[in-house]
Parts: sequence; C-alpha cells; structure tokens
Amino acid sequence: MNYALLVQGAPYSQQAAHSALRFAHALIARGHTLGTIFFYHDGVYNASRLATPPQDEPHLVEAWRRLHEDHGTSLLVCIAAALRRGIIDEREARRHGKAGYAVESPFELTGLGQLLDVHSNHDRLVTFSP
Amino acid sequence: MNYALLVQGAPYSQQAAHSALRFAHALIARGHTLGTIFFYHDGVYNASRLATPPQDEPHLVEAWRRLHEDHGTSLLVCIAAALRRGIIDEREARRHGKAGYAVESPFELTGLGQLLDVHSNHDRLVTFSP
Amino acid sequence: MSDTTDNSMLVVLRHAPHGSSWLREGLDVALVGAALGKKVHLLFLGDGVLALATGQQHGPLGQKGTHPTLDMLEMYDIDMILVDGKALTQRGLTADDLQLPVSLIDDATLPEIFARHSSIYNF
Amino acid sequence: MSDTTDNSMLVVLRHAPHGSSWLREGLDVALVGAALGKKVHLLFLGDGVLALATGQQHGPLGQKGTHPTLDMLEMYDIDMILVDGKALTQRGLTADDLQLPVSLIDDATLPEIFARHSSIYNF
Amino acid sequence: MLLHILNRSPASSRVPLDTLRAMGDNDWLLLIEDGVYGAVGPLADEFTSIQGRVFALKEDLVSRGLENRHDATIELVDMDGFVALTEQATQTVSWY
Amino acid sequence: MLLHILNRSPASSRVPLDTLRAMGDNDWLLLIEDGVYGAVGPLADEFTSIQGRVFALKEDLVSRGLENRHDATIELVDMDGFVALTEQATQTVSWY
Repeated sequence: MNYALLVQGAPYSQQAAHSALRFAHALIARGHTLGTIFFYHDGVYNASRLATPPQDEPHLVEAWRRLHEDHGTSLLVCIAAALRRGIIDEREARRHGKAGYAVESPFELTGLGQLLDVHSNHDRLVTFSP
Repeated sequence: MNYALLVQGAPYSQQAAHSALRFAHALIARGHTLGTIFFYHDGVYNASRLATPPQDEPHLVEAWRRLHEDHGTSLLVCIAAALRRGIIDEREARRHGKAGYAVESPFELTGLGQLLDVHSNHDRLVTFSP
Repeated sequence: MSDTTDNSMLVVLRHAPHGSSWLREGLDVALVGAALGKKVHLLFLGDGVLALATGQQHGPLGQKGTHPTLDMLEMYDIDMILVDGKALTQRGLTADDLQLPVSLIDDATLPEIFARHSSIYNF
Repeated sequence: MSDTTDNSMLVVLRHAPHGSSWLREGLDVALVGAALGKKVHLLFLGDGVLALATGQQHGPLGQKGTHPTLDMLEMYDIDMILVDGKALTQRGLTADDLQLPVSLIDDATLPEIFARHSSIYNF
Repeated sequence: MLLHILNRSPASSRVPLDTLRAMGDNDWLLLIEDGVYGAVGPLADEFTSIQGRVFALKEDLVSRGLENRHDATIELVDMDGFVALTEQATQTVSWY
Repeated sequence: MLLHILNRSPASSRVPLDTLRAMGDNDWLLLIEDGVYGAVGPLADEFTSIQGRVFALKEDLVSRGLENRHDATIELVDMDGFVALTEQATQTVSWY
C-alpha cells in the first residue's frame, strides 16, 4: 500500500514525531511505500535545518531527510502553518525581507490543499499529534 | 515591584504567549517593572526572527523586542531548550556549522541556571504555559 | 442526517476557540476542502462545541477569533453542522445559544457518523 | 517531611516520561538548582508519579529516558522525594514499584508542601 | 496566600482536580484562557469547595462570548486585576 | 472497521471518553504513547466496554517499564503489528 503520514507535533516537545518516524520505518519494512509526510500545526517545526539536538539523541530533521533520499518520500510542509512559526524557505525569506531561512530541500512549503490531495492519492493516511 | 515572566508556549499554537504579553503590558501600566522574560520549553520559539505572521495578526516576536526597547526588559532564552528546536544565534550556528540562524539581539541564549537567578532577583515570577 | 454518501469528508473539531490554534487549523482544512469542491461535513465534539457560542470576539491583542469563519461556512456550501448534544449540556449550553443552526447528535448516532465518511480529519 | 526551611525550592513534576519533554525539562531545573547550591525538593504529582516506575528504558529510537537522571539525584543531594499517594493508587502502583525510596504524601499534606516553599516550579 | 493560575477546563482535563488538591485554605484560584470555561454553567460546580476564592479573567470570558454566563460565585478580574492578585500573593503557581 | 489511535491516559485526560463514544461496535482501539497507561491497573477498566478490541503498542509500554503490567484483556502489538492494524482498517482516526 501507499501510505501518507500527517505529523502535527514539534520534534522535541512531544512524542508524536518520534512515533511517526518509527511507524514510517515499520511500514517500509513491511513492504509498503511511504509516499508523503505532511507537516501541519507544530509539526512544521520538524522542517527546520537549524535544529541542533544533542549528539546522543535522535536527529529527527536528518531522519526525515534520509527517508526522502532512501525511499523518495515527499516532505510537504503547510505554508500557512509554517510562516507564522518562522519555518520559511529562501524564497519566502526574500519575499518577506527576512535575513535568513530555516527550510531547504527536500522539505517543500506547500498549500493546505495538498493535504487533501495526499489523502485521496494514498491508500492510508495516519496522523501523529501532540 | 520587579516582575519576571516564564513563557513556555509557542507563539502561534497556544494562547500562553499572548496571555504573557497582555500581562506584561498590564503590570507595566500599573507602575511595576518587567525586568526579565525567560523562554523555556516551546516558549523558545518566540525568539525566532524568521516568524512571519499574517499582517492582521499580532506579531509576538516584534512585541517582545519592543518590550526590551521601551522598558529594558531582558529577553532570556534557555539555550538547551532552544538548540534542539532550531532556535540558534549566529555564534551557535558557527559553532555547529549551520548555514543560518534564527535568534538575534535583544534575545539572548543563556543557561537554565539564569532562570533560578531571575526567580531570586525579582519580586514575582509568573508562568505562562501551553 | 439523510446524507449517506461515502465521498464527503468529515472534519471533527474538538478544541475550544482562542486557547489554541487547533480549531482554526481544523476549520482551514474544512474550507480548503470545500474550495476544492469536496462535500464537507463538520462535527463539533467535546470542547469543540464552544466554537459555536454566540457573542465571541477578537482577542484583546487583536487575535482573530474563529467566529467570523463560521459565518462564512454557508458561502462555502458547508451546511451539515453536527453538534455533540451531550457536550453542550455538560457546558450549560443549548442549541439556542449557538451562532448557527445545527443538527444535535446523540451518543447512539456518533459512531454512525464516523463510520459513513470515507475521509475523516480529527482536530 | 521535617524540613520546614523556607529557602528550599520545590520542583513539581506532573508529566509522565517519554510522552513529552516536560518531565525532563522539570528535572533539569531541579538539577541546575542543586548544582547552584540550592536545597531542592521534588514532588511527583498526578501522571508525574509514573516517572518513578521501575524498569524504564530508552525509547526505541534511542531517546534518552529520564530514569538515569533519577539515579543521579542522590549525587546532587536531592533526597526529599515526595510522591502523591493517591496518584500511585489510581495507576495501580505502590511504593514498592518505584525506582527510589520516596515519602508518600496524602491529600491533607499536599497544600502544606506548597505553602512552605518560597520558590515553586510547576512542571 | 498562593495564587494558583489554571488554564484548563474541567470538561476536558483532570488538571483542575490536582489544582484543587494542592490549594490551601487561604489560597486563591484564577481561571484564565480555556480555564474560564470552568466559570460557566455546571462546570463551575467543580469549584464550590473553594467558593469566594475563585476568580476568572474577564478578557478571556469576553473573547469566548461568555462574559454574561459566568457563575455568580466567581468574581471577574481584568488584566489589571490579575496583576493586583499577583501583588497580594506571596507567589503564583501555574497549572497547565 | 475503523482503527482509533489514542495517545492520552484516562488518568489525566477526558479525551479517552470521547474516543469511546465515537467507536462503533466493530471498531478497534490502539493505545500509543501516554495512551498506554490506560492499559495498566485500574485505568484499564475504562475500556471494558470494548473488551477484545483494544490493543496497546508494546514499544511504548516497554520504554515506560510497564510491559509486564498491562491488563490481560488488552493485546500488545509491536510497530509491525501497528502497521498491520492500519492495513486491516479502512481508515484510522487519531485522538489527542
């Protein structure tokens, strides 16, 4: 089956993102496809390239990126939820006159409508929330 | 009296930061001093200069900065809580080889011990949490 | 309640206004769905029923509430608004205290609502 | 329980391990306080009592738990560990199921504990 | 006197129960944010044991459309009154 | 069959009550994260009405030191079993 995940929890405050990552690995190990992860609400904080966790703790941003590299999983970030939280990419930084940015490929800022398309285009959508 | 606030909620996900800001203005209007705001847990997200809220909503990061400018309030951010959440300043970005940063003056990354000093040095500490 | 189509989406709203962004973000999903031409049903459950209380206002800092969004639902053809009757009662409210005409749902009906929607968003 | 000094700090821990970072961040405040030479008392309340259950482990992704921190409390001279007896019972636990020797607190004592500490951190 | 500050509704959370357990006979309770739902209708019964020592933040009731629905035993304070309560209290304890 | 996924403990949250109200007679419930506390001791009584259709995520019980304390009526599944449950369900609903 082709799975999608909806992640709504910040990476180091609640367990949601950790659960999502474990579920991602497990579904791939069972032979399924993980087509897309959609980040919404505080889940958008998972997309920050500036995250600097202690070396002896899991690096979630890296782990999401590796899912994309190893399995082609799309990493979609709701742009409306992200902007207000300071999770902007280079293009939005330019547009809003910000001196830096936090999001880079393979994470993509995208409209909320994409979440509905993802739900339609995948066999399963599983939500992990704080 | 000299007040300190402990803010533990992210700026656009829960009401905590909004409540803290209103309380800050009210205590100043009553003739008190707001010496320090300490940001901990998800409160550290309040320190991101990259936050880009819609124009018709309150800009909390700006509002904190203005409290510092108008009233000399120190804006202290727990460094351990901040780093893992991607809330790093230029110095930490250099140290960890990150290509950008999210925190700039008047916000200061500082150790958690400062919270205890703040509690000792101020007459009141009021906590706003998600 | 007579609509038994399978391809409508159900957005469940379980959070109160102002305290968090969950209600707004859930409503945004509903509006986007409607804008994309989907048939959207809303279910206000638990604390979510508080979103419908009349007389809500902007926050004191000018934070937009969610009550103006509710007034826009009709424009988006979102007209099935299901409300958890037990949650209303527990909070001392009746259907007369609400901003919109709604369909009250009892406990027996709740599972049916979940069962008959092929896409559920639970906020 | 005989300590009635006013200048000790009380750290109240109300969150379970693993589910959120609150417990870890609360414990960090306690350790920092002790490192700065303050007398620190801990109160495990509500879900916080679950922090003391024996047999905890790292998370499956290698997330550090909080149980190794509890073993360090003695080194930090944190030896007053108060535990909400009612919360334990509600969760099917007894003092024997806990990782550390603790003082069980009943409902009558709870307000006194809050009253006699001049600095309280509630996590 | 400790001022306890509570931002959870008794309808959805059990935190208010622990708040009440921690309160001494002279302590006060202020309901803020979603906590103000506890000032309305049957939910206010949760606080009868501390009647006369319960306040609710007016701004948060107003934005929720509940200013005229709060229980008569619960006193409203505005933000200025909130600050005044923290002046009188030796310390505040926030419950969330 | 819907698979309901719950990450809140009945000891601190009222969300589990709404989850139960929403469940149909053929639906299943999986406890994860802090939800697994509901699989232990007296708290497991909360779920007697849906006995036989309640699962708890083993990894989350293990990390909390509760693997051997869960109620006998609640079946443990590991992460692979969690995925298997989502295969069987037509849809999942997460409660938080």
